This record gives sequence, structure tokens and C-alpha cells, in this order.
Amino acid sequence: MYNELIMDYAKLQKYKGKLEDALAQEGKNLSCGDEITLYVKIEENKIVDAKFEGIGCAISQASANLMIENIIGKNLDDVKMILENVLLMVKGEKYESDKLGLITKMEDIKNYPMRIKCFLLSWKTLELILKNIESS
Amino acid sequence: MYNELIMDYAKLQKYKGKLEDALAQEGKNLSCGDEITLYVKIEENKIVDAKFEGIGCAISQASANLMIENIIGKNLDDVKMILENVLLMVKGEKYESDKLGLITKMEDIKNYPMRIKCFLLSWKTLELILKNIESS
Amino acid sequence: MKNLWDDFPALSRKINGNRLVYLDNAATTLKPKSVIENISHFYLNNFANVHRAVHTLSSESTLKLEEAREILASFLNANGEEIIFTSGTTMSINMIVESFIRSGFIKEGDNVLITAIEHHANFVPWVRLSKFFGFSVHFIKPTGRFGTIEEKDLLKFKEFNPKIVSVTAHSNVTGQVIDIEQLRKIFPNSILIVDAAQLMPHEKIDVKSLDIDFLAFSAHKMLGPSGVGILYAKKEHLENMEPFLYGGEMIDKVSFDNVTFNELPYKFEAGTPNIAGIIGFGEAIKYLETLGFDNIKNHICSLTTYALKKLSEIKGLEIYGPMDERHQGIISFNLEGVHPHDLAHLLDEKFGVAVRSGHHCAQPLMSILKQESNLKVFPYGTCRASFYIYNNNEDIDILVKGIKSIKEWFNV
Amino acid sequence: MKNLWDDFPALSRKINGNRLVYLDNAATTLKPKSVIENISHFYLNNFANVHRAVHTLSSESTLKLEEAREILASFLNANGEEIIFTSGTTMSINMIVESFIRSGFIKEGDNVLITAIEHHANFVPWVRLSKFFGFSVHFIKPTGRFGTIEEKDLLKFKEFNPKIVSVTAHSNVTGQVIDIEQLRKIFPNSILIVDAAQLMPHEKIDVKSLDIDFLAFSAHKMLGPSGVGILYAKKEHLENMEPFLYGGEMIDKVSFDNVTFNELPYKFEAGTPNIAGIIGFGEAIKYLETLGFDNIKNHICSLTTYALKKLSEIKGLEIYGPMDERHQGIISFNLEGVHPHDLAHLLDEKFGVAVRSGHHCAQPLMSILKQESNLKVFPYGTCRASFYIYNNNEDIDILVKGIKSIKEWFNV
Ligand SMILES: Cc1ncc(COP(=O)(O)O)c(C=O)c1O
Ligand SMILES: Cc1ncc(COP(=O)(O)O)c(C=O)c1O
Repeated sequence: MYNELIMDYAKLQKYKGKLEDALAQEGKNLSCGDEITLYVKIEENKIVDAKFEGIGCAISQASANLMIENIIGKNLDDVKMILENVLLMVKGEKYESDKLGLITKMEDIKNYPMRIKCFLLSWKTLELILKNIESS
Repeated sequence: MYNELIMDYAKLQKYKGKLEDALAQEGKNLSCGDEITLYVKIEENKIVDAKFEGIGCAISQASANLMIENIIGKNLDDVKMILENVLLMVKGEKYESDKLGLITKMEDIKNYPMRIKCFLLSWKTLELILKNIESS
Repeated sequence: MKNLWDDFPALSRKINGNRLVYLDNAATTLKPKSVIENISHFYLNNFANVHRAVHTLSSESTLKLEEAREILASFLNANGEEIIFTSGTTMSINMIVESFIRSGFIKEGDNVLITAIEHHANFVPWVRLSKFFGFSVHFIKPTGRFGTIEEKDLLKFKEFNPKIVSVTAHSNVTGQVIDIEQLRKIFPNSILIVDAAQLMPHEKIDVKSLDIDFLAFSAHKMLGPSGVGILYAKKEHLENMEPFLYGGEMIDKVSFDNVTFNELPYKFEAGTPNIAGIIGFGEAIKYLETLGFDNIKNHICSLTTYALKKLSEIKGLEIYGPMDERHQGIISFNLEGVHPHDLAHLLDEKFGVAVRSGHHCAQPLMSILKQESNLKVFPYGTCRASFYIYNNNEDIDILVKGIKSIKEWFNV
Repeated sequence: MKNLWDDFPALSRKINGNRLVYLDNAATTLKPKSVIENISHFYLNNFANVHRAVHTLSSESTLKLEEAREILASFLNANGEEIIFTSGTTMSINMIVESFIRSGFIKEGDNVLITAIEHHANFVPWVRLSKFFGFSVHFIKPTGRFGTIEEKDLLKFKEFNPKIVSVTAHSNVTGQVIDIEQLRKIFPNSILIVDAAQLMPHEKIDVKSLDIDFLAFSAHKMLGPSGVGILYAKKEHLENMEPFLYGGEMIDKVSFDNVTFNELPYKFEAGTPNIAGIIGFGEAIKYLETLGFDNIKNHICSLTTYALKKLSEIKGLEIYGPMDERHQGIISFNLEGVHPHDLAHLLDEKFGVAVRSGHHCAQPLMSILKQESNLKVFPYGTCRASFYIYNNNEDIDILVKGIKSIKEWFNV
């Protein structure tokens, strides 16, 4: 699970911090108490910037960084599709790997049921944001 | 378990019925609803007669008949000793077989946990009578 | 059905020199080699605690446990989060009743409808806890042949509109299969609880199309290990229900004065589950599905028809239950003049036939059978022969021959 | 202690090319061949339902089950009728609490004393049900080194004279062994409940000489199968207590409006028990007694001493618990800058070492450790290494080497 790429993404600082004038959403990992706040700035149905705050394990940090790298610049429909494919990937089901780019380097997570929650922390937080947008 | 001797004792009529002017005690087998009433006549610390009423399986009937045959004419101390040895026998523990006579033909009962209650129905009723005598 | 004896090593045992004729399947079934080996293999290789650790063994154990949950879920046409692992039917039903009380689902004055033919597992929890909490329990009484529930018995309670209806889908004494679809039609607004301990081994149940609210059954009655049961419940109920067992894994946050709960189904699974047993149960379901439930049902029905015919030829044998197409897999009877314990014991000792005798944890039904019995003395119990996939007509012939010989021996 | 690896086939597994170093014994232990074979053999040959039938298989199953009960009884110095088979520690403790409530043993206004270091199994049932039933739960707070309970912490509650004292005998996080004799002396009049899930695998407990009222533990933490637990209780309590589970086997007479119960211990054992699991547990106890509990305890203590020494040499490693002779078998720690999940995962992936990470079902204790921790960020969890009979010093060397390498890799 822990290859150089994941470790590099775990330590990445680029997407860490607070974004002003952005949607903000908190997420929690029940199993270990890790918490994240995700900031997403959306313009004309497109994610133009995103950052996150919070500390956690290398898996959750790498996953959050990979997520942000992959959603910036995408429109919301594409982001939804990425999210769907990520959820299929962790369940070990068929998914479109060409939609996920480097995220597929974490595919092995599906074999570690205890770590799936770490991996999904940022994604579940993103899902909440998308749901809030839809319902408003 | 079911040899000729046991079947003969199961069908024995000699000790069935009511005894007037005797101690009477009811006993129940929780597991099958069988009930017995045991009558015991005691004179000068000695069992001079005994009978029983009630219906049940062959094992409980044979056991009741064998019991009565073995306690009539014995004084209460001897009866208590017989009872103790019977209880040891069904638990598969060491007992004095020469005290029990034909009753030992039912020793195999110890391997049938569900039938031990059938076998003990009359003995447990006798035990109650002995306890009542002691406490009065 | 093809001969399955090679799959069930226990069938090659000799009982006092006779081949084992195992007809006590309603109490518990034998286990196929594949299930036994699956359990051993798991203990030898992967065993670790589930859910809680990140290491390889624990991950493997967790994946296997959740795979078993998915097998059970698709077997019932339910979702994984609606499948709760318990230690057996008894625990599943107790869980429902106590959780209903804690959650305020049943309160003083509420009405619960059960039948008079229930196994104690679906009788005692209701009757006993109703005394403490002031709700009322009502009983559907069977007016049909020897303990058989007829449609009119159910209809009597239609206007009564009970809040909860909790019924066995298959009597463990009379062998009567209850029509759940009919039951649901008569009680469209009630919470419907089905004790499927006996039906599940014989028939596939689709909880969605039958609109069942709660369903309980045990692994050990359908080739699985002992100590494992299932509680299926609709998600909407589970979400609103207070847990029955509190402890590890079922919580979200715990502080000194507050507790919040984990998501479904874990909210209802406190403590270390019976990991190996659950995985073995998954294997048992796979085995049964390979045989096919249509084949299983046909096989059991044909055995039952044959047995009912042969047994009714024995004079002095009183057979309980409907004795028509509702009668499946389980036959209870008494032989005039022979106590059921003696009959069962002698069948074992002299003929290698394992049947059960006693009240079968259904004492209320026994008191009903007593009223209707034509025997001189009704022994408050019956002998019961029950069939499963590895039985055949020869087994029944041996049973019948055994009963006839014992009858002669007792001179009745 | 002699090398036992041949008895534990799982130890010959390779984890990502490394030999398995299994240090997650506090979660569950591996199973010896003899226990696995015992279970298989039972399923292959004798399996039938217990108590209820007169045929050979059922009689054999019943005798074996009751033999296991006797093994457990003499192991604890108790009587058979005081040994109740449950599905695990969690179920045993829930059984006590709910039965106390039903029986009126705890009522509004009563005081229950537990500790802040309890596993959720001995925490959540009390705290949650106290909300419904109005009794109060009080907490002994550990003032010693990182979660260690000192005598003075107990003495604070002496005058308080709580009705019930329910305490773990061995913390599953700090590894501290609690002195039960001392506890009993301080609370001579309280009902004393001991959660022995962790101590039982390491030490013999004599319930009579320690005057314990209730004792709960799990088979799977001491070489036995999953899905089996024990509740020991003094007969005088059991006689006055309302059952927790209602159903078959636990009753005496059942009518439409009344229920009377079976004798002890069956009154508390409703439904089909985990027959094979219970018999396997008997075999596990035999295995442990052959090794000898003195030897087991010595072995665990010597491993712990060695591990504490080696681990404390690692800079940046914070070790919790007393770190003196009370510290046995279980060691929790955190490495500054590395999340415990990462540490545990990497120990598995790169070194074959299985340890647990997380809150160990002891969240209240985590919040206490957080307060005392010197880490920059306390992760609300720890890594935990726990030892059993098959571990040796080399296992600890591999653990230590692993931690050191991970530390380098993370640059901390
Ligand atoms: C101290 C303690 N109590 C209770 C439990 C719960 O045991 P089980 O999960 O077997 O019910 C555990 C094990 O996790 C424990 O360590
Ligand atoms: C109809 C019915 N319900 C419930 C039960 C109880 O099942 P278990 O003993 O597995 O809990 C049984 C089995 O004895 C049964 O036949």
C-alpha cells in the first residue's frame, strides 16, 4: 500500500490550508477520530480551487491530496463521475480506471477494510458538498 | 437400555396403586410432563410398604418398581444410602454396586442425559419424602 | 435429488451396529464436509479479529465475514446493512422484543398477535415481557386438524388490527407451512415478524416481495455451524431502534455521559462476532444454492408424502398436523400405549433411527393437541421425524419398520 | 516455555514474504491444531442438538457439552450450575446489566461504580441503560502514569459504598493488571463484577477465594473458538435473577399466561447453544492447563519486561500504562509524527508484524491519555502489541526493528 507515490502525496503541502470565500464542509472518520475540513470554490458549475485542513494518517492525507489534484478544473458532472468510480473501486467492483488517473495507484485499499474509511474521508466529505449543492 | 428385565419391571403391576395411611408425595418430570405420586408407609424408622400412581415412560416405570422393591423392609438409613449410591451411579461416578442389587441393570442410563430425569423421577420423589421426615 | 451421503461424513456412522438414519433435522442438521473444512481452513490460516485492525489476517477475516453477509443478503433479497448476525433465532427474536420495548415501539396498551403453535422462542419473550411492560399478547388458536391453523383462524383478528404480528412460517411440531403472503394480506398495517427457523432450510424467502418487516432464523438448521443466527430487518426500522447489546464495534463516539451508535448493521453487532461460524454459514448457503431450493423443496415434499402414507397405515399411530399439501418436512406422531421417549429411544437403540421426542419447545401447542387427541393417555409430547436433503425413502421404510416392531414388542 | 509453533499452523504463514509475527493477541489469539481438530471431529461425527433428544448423537453432544461445562467450572473453582455459556464477554456483561434491571437489583437512585479505563463492553451497557432506568454510574479515574489506576483512586470511593462495582481485571489498552483482592477489600459489601476478558488468558482466577460475584470472559482470547463466552455468577444471585434471553430449554412450564423457568444454569441458556464452539473451548482450556498457568504467566511477564525495555529505547515513542510489574502482556504506544494506523499497517506490510491500532474500544481512556500525552498531536488512538504463549523475544526484536525503520522512513 505504501509506495513512494503515496508517501509523496501524503506529505504534499500544496493543497493544505484554508480557502476564503469557498464552500466548507467537515468530515469525520468514526473509527479513528480523524477530522477534515474541505474547502471547495465553485464557479459556473466548475471546481476552480480546493484545499483541506486537518490531520490524519498517510492514507487519508494522500487520498485528500490526490482527490483535490483530480477535481480542480473539472465541472461538477465530471466530479460526480469520478466520485462514483472511486466508490466502485474501493468496493472491488468494475470501474473506469481511465477516469481516475493516479488515484488508481491506491486501488489496493479495497483489500484493507479498516483503511477504506481513511481513504474515503475526503471523498465522503466531497460527497456531502455535492449533495448540499444539489439540494439547494 | 431396554432389556427384558427392564421391560418386565416397566410392566409390573404389583407396586402400582394408592396406599392408605401412608406418606404421599408428588413428583414431576419437567421435561416430559410425567407425574408420579409416591406412597410410603413407615413404622419404627423402617419402610414397611410403598406404592406409586402415575403414568410415564418405561424407564420411569421400571425405575419406580425397582426402587420400591429395593426399599421395602429397609430402615431409613439404609434407604438413604441406596439413594446416595443411585445418584452417584447416574452421574457416572464410583458407587457401591452391591448396595443396589438389580437397580444396577439400569446403570447405562448415565449415557442418556435426557433419560436420567425419567429414571430419577421416583428417586427424587423419595428424596423429598426423606427430607420432609428429617425436617419434621 | 442425487445421493449426497458422501458429502455428510456423519452418515457413515454406525449406531449400535445399524446405519444412522438421521431424522432429527428440525432440531439441527448434519454438516457437509465443505462447511467443516471451510471452518478448519479459516482457523488454520486467516483467523483474526474483524473490523478492528489493519494487519493482513484481520483484513482477510473482515473481508470473509462481509462476504458472508453479502451471500445472506442476496439470498434473502435484502441489503447487507439489513443483515444482523446473532447467535441464533432465539437471540434474534429476543433482540426484536427488547429493542421494541427500549425504543418505545411497544408500550402499555399495545397489542401483539402471535399463534398458539409457536416455538417457545417466539412465545416466551412476548408473554413474559408483556407482564413487565403492560402490552397485551393475543393468540391465534388453530381450529384445523390437530393443531392446524386455518385461514378463518387468522381472519378472526383482521378487524382487531394488531400493531405487531409475529408468527412462525413453519410449525416445528405439526410441519404446517403458513402462507405468509396470505398473512400479510390479512394484516396489511401490522409490523410483520416471521420466525423462519424451520421454513428457511426448505424454501427461499424473498423478504422484499413478501413485505416482511423482521425475519429470524438459525444457521445450524440449514447445514451451518451452531451459534450463528440471522436477524433480517427493514432498514427503516433498524434506524429507529435502540440496540439490544452494547459494547465494542457498535458505537460511534463514547464519552462519560453520552453514547452515539455506529452505522447499520454494526449498531446491532456488539462485541466479537462468531467469525468462523458466520463464514461457515456463508459456505452452507453456497452449498444449498448449488443444489437449488426448488430441488430441495421437491425432495422434502416427496419424502413427506411418502412418509405420511406409510405412517398412516400403522394402526394406533396418531399423526398430528394438516396431512395435506401444507404438511412439509416434519411429522409428529404418537403410538398408543408407548411413551414417545420410549419410542424414540428404541428407534435409536434397535434401528439406528434418530427422531426427537418431547414437547419440542411448544408446550402451548401440546395442551391443544391433548384436547383433540384420541389416545387413552396423551403424554404431553410427541415423536417427531423431520427430513432433509440427505434423507431418502429407505430411511422412511426403516422408521416405519422400527415403529411396527416396537408396537409388537410393547404388545399394543 | 518450549516452542509451540508446531501447534499453531497459522504461524507458518508468510505475510508479504515475511514470517508472521502475531502480536494482536489481546484482540484474539490463534488456535492450536488440537482445538481445530476437536471441532472438526465433533462436526464430522457427533454433532446433534443438545438436551432435547434421546437418540445417540444427541446424547453424545449433550455429554460433551456438559463435560466442557465441568472443565470450565473446575478451572474457575465454581460449580457447573454457576457456569453460563454465552456468545462472548460483551453478551455476558449485557446479560448482567439487563437482568439486574428486570430483577429490580438496580433501581432509580442506585449507584454503580466502574472505571474510566473500561472496554466499551463494560462501559456502554451501564452508561446507556442508566439513562433509561435512572441509576447513576460513577467513574474511577486513573491518576497514575498514563491511564494507570492507583490504590488511592479506588479508596476515594470507599465511603461511597456503591451497590455495584464492575471493573476490568486487566486493561486491554495499558496492560495494567488490577488487584482484585485489594478491590474486594475496599468494597466488601458491593456486588463485584469482573471483566476478565484480558486477564483470564494469563492467569488462573479462583472465583471463590477472590469472592467475585460475577465474572465474564471470552473463549476466543484464550485459544478457543469465536462466538463463545462465559458468565460465572454466584448461585445465590442467579436464583433470584430474571433471565435475559427467553426461549427453548430455559423454561419449565409454559402456558398462555404464565411461564416458569428451568433449573440452573439452563434458566439462562435459551435456544440452541454454540455446541461445537463450547466443546472446542473445553479443549482449549485443557491445552492451557497442560502448559500450566504459572508457566504462561511467567512467559508473558518476561516478554513484557523485555519489550518494555527495548521499546523505551526508541526516541519519540510514548508508551502508556504503568511500566512496572503491574504492566503485563499488553503494550500501547505512539510514535511521534506517525499515525498509529500507518505504523500498524507498515509493520504488517514490511515486517509481517500484526499489531492493532485505534481506540481499542476504550474511547473514554483515549480522552484521558490525550490530556497526558506529550505528543504534538495525540491521534485518539494507539498502537498495541500484545503477547501470548507462542511469542518469543525474537518477535519483539522484529517489532522494534520495524518501528525504527518506519521512523526513519517518515523522517521523524
Ligand atoms: C477488557 C475487555 N472486555 C471486553 C471485551 C469484549 O470481548 P468480546 O468482544 O469477546 O465480547 C474485550 C475484548 O475486546 C476486552 O479486552
Ligand atoms: C420454529 C422455531 N423457532 C425457533 C427455534 C429456535 O432456534 P434456536 O434454538 O436455533 O435459537 C426453533 C428451533 O428449535 C424452531 O423450530
